[in-house]
Amino acid sequence: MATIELNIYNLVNFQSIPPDWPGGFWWHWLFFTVVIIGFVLTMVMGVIYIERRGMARMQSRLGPNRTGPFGLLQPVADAIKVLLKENIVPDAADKLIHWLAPVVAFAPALMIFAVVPFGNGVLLADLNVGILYVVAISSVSTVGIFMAGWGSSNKYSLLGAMRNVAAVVSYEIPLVLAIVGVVLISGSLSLNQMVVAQDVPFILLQPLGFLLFFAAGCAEINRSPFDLMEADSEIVAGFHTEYSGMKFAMFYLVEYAEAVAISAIIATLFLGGWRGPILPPWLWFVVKVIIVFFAMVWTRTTLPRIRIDQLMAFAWKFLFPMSLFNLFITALQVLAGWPTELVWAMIIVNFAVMAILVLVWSKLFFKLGRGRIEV
Amino acid sequence: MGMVVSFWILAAVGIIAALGVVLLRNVFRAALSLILCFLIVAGLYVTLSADFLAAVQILVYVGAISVLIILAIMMTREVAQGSPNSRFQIPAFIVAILFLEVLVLTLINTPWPVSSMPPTAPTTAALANSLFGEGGYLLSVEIAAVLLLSAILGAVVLAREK
Amino acid sequence: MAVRTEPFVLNMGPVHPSTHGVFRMRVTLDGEVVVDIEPIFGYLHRGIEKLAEQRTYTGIIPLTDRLDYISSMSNNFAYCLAVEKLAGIKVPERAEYIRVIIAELQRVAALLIAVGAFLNDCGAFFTPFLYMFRERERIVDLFEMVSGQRLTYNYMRVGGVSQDLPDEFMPALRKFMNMMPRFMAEYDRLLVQNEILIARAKGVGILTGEQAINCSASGPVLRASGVKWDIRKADPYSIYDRFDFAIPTQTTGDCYDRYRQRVEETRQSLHIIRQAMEQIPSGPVRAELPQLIRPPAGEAYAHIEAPKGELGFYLVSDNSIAPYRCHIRPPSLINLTALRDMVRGWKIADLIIIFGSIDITVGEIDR
Amino acid sequence: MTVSLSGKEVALKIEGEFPGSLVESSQENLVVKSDHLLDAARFLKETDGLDFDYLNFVTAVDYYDHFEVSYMLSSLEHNHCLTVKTRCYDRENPVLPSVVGLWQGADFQEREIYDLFGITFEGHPNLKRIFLWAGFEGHPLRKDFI
Repeated sequence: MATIELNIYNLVNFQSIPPDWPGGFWWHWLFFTVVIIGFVLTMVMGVIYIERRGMARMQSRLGPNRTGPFGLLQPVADAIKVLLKENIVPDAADKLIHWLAPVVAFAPALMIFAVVPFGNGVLLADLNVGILYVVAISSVSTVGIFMAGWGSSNKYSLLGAMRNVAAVVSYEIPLVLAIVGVVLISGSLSLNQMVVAQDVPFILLQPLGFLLFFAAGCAEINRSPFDLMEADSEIVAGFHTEYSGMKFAMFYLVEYAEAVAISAIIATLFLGGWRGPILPPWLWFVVKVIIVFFAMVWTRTTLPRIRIDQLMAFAWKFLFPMSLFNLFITALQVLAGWPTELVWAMIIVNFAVMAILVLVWSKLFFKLGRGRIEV
Repeated sequence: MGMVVSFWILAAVGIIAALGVVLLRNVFRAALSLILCFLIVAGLYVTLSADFLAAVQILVYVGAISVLIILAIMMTREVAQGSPNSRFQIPAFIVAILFLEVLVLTLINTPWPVSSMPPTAPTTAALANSLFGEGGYLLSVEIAAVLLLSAILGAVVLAREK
Repeated sequence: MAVRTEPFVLNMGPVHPSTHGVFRMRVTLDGEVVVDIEPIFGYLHRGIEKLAEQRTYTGIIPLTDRLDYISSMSNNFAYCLAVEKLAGIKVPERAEYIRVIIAELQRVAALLIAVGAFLNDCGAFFTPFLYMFRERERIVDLFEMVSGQRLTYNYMRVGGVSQDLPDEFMPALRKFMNMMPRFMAEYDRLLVQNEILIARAKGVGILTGEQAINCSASGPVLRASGVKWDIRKADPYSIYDRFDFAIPTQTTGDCYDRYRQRVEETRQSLHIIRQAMEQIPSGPVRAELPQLIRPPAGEAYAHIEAPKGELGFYLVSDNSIAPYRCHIRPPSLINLTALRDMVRGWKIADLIIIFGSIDITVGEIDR
Repeated sequence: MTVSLSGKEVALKIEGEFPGSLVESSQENLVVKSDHLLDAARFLKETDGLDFDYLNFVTAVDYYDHFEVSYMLSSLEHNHCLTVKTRCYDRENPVLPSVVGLWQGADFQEREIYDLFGITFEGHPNLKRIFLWAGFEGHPLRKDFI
């Protein structure tokens, strides 16, 4: 029996497994599955609380403060409320697809965490194609969004889903290209290896890559200012207009689980993941995730939303060329051996390059009609 | 044994999904089962310990190609009523039968060598070496890239209105 | 090779987050591009003009509150002016000043909401909206002091106002006036140079001056198109000829200009209030009038520059205690005339902000 | 201050251009015959010195035996205004020419009058009920509506 387990273990290429784990592989699997589900759900509740309270502070109001101390139980109350609500399915909806959509959307958001390290080697599966796996899996959740948009047979939902298609197809490219820079420096696709390689957080080595990844990531998961797939002032709520009750809760969960996932990926790729002094690794990780998420909340409260053609123009005329530049420069630096030897030179040069590129290119971008594609 | 079980499960679901693509009347559902089919193929790659290929399969086929298919479907009117019978039904049937015959004959007549070597543990590096390393296919990769670029440019030129 | 597409009809509203009430537009889309649009009204129709024919002249004032419920004071003001014109009533000096102060405060409050809602339509997640509401709240507090109400004030009366300003009003107003410049600077910092806002609103939904005049647009919509026309200057009512203020105008008439126009007008209103606060005399606040006003037979039209544009009341009297006919000229409805020309060829997201930049209140459209 | 032009003076000009088009004129307003309304309106809009380019409002009043429709016109250039009226004596099927071609601002207001008074405006591009639904019986602002 043990050989088979080892076989499967080899098949999916786990690099490291705690050697003294009692019962071996299956226990590891079970334990981390439970941990990940717990982690995601708790984090989602946490970030919802942070978003609501933080946003309230920025908008000079109080935010939820009645349920529990400091309103901490508000997410719980919301969850109970939404679960008890009636489940309404439109008459003309494609029932099966309408029902499946939240599930299809939710699974990938959870699966991403399988490769995110909470400590050195503390993760479900240290795939050596880790970051590729993340990108691949996160693109699956788009399918769930289409299913929701299509299955609801509502025109707003359809519009929202179509916007989502356009956005995801476009933003995948700068997203992946921004990751490639990190991969070049760390020399591995495994997330754990990437963290191990970060003696200096990659945000310093790859400032432009970080910006690109942050922007493209926000667009991938519909965070403001790129939230126009669910733009409430335009197309009501986009793909989840027709969802209610439990299924709506699922989409709500997906939205924040994806936000947490992207924050976790950013924290892992650019902020040194679980590494940090004094505090235990998992706490560092959580703190970094929350910091990144808070930046997203901040942009959400500050910026208006851009329009669909501007969204596309931003991806193709701004992020895409910038990410190519970033990749090229990083490749040169890696060839010269800077990441291992001249780290400080690389930091200075890369920050300078980022500043110049962003400034010059924004001027150029605005010459291109402020990103407007003439209709 | 675990591998065998997973292979059979994947194979069975894969065939059902493939049948769904062909037989489902609702084009949107057919597209969804095509996505399922792609995912199953990715799963089969995993059982063949081709992890990199599996990830790329999901990324490219599920993340991009099927998305475009679905977009095309969404633009189409009245899909939910099902596709009408095509007048090419009979010719298409004949062509499909011929194609199936060719496939079956090829499958039967090809000797399938089974490697006795254990699968390479991380395939990424091996793949990269055989593509870009000494005696690799660097030129072919570059030519493919240029071809794709020209295809993109051609598409842009075609789609651009005067 | 042109891509053949099919139009797609989308019903926006009556329940939609961005239609500012129960308003409906039947939008024909080509992809995301608006091909045609037909506004559909009447979801809030209460027949106020008909109701007014059965009420006494004083009894109509509460009805006017419910027209443009965002600027009830202005509605009161316009109506009272019309009755005063019809019956030839002279308003005491102090009441005129109180009316001007209150009307300008109301304008500030309404313009703040207009700007906030517009930015909300642009997709700023409630932050500007709540900022604007924070300031509006202070104005509403002031109104509560004078009238006891927070939305439908019912404060002005034919021949004056219902009661004198309470003692705590002036200090509170002074405090508010001292705070306002800081708030205005805050909005400017948050928004004026915002790249996304500029990219979204500049050049979008252009209404030329000629078009605006032809469509009888009024208020900030007209002035943002470069037409220098403000009823307070052109046809000064009440005591507006005593104050020194400018009519700001913009040049292009796009959404961004309409937004800037409203901000500039807020500044001018504050300027007027400051002058009125210094000049306000003491004295009675209401003319001596009989319980039931019975104007001589005839007709009168009085219009004011309400926050949304020219708000007019056309009253026909047959020498009874109720008007024979009471017509309301609603700026919101008439400003919408140009909407169709403004949005054609723009995207659905632009439709929302163009619509938002016109700034309507459905209560006034439907009446 | 917006100068309210004397109806009598303007009446002389219109009478000179289109004899017999006026019913009466007073200091405040002038009443045009309904079949000459469009001519008079175009004259008012396009004559130099009058230039009534802005239509403040259009409304109707029901006087039992006839409907009176008032147009208040302004000139932004000269800052003067004038109220023009016309009368419509047919109660069953009142018809008036539409001025939308001259002042687009009349669009919704004429629809409103059509809806609430039942006066048909000939030449209006989209004359449908505006506030009430298509099957509504009667016209609420008429005096004989309950």
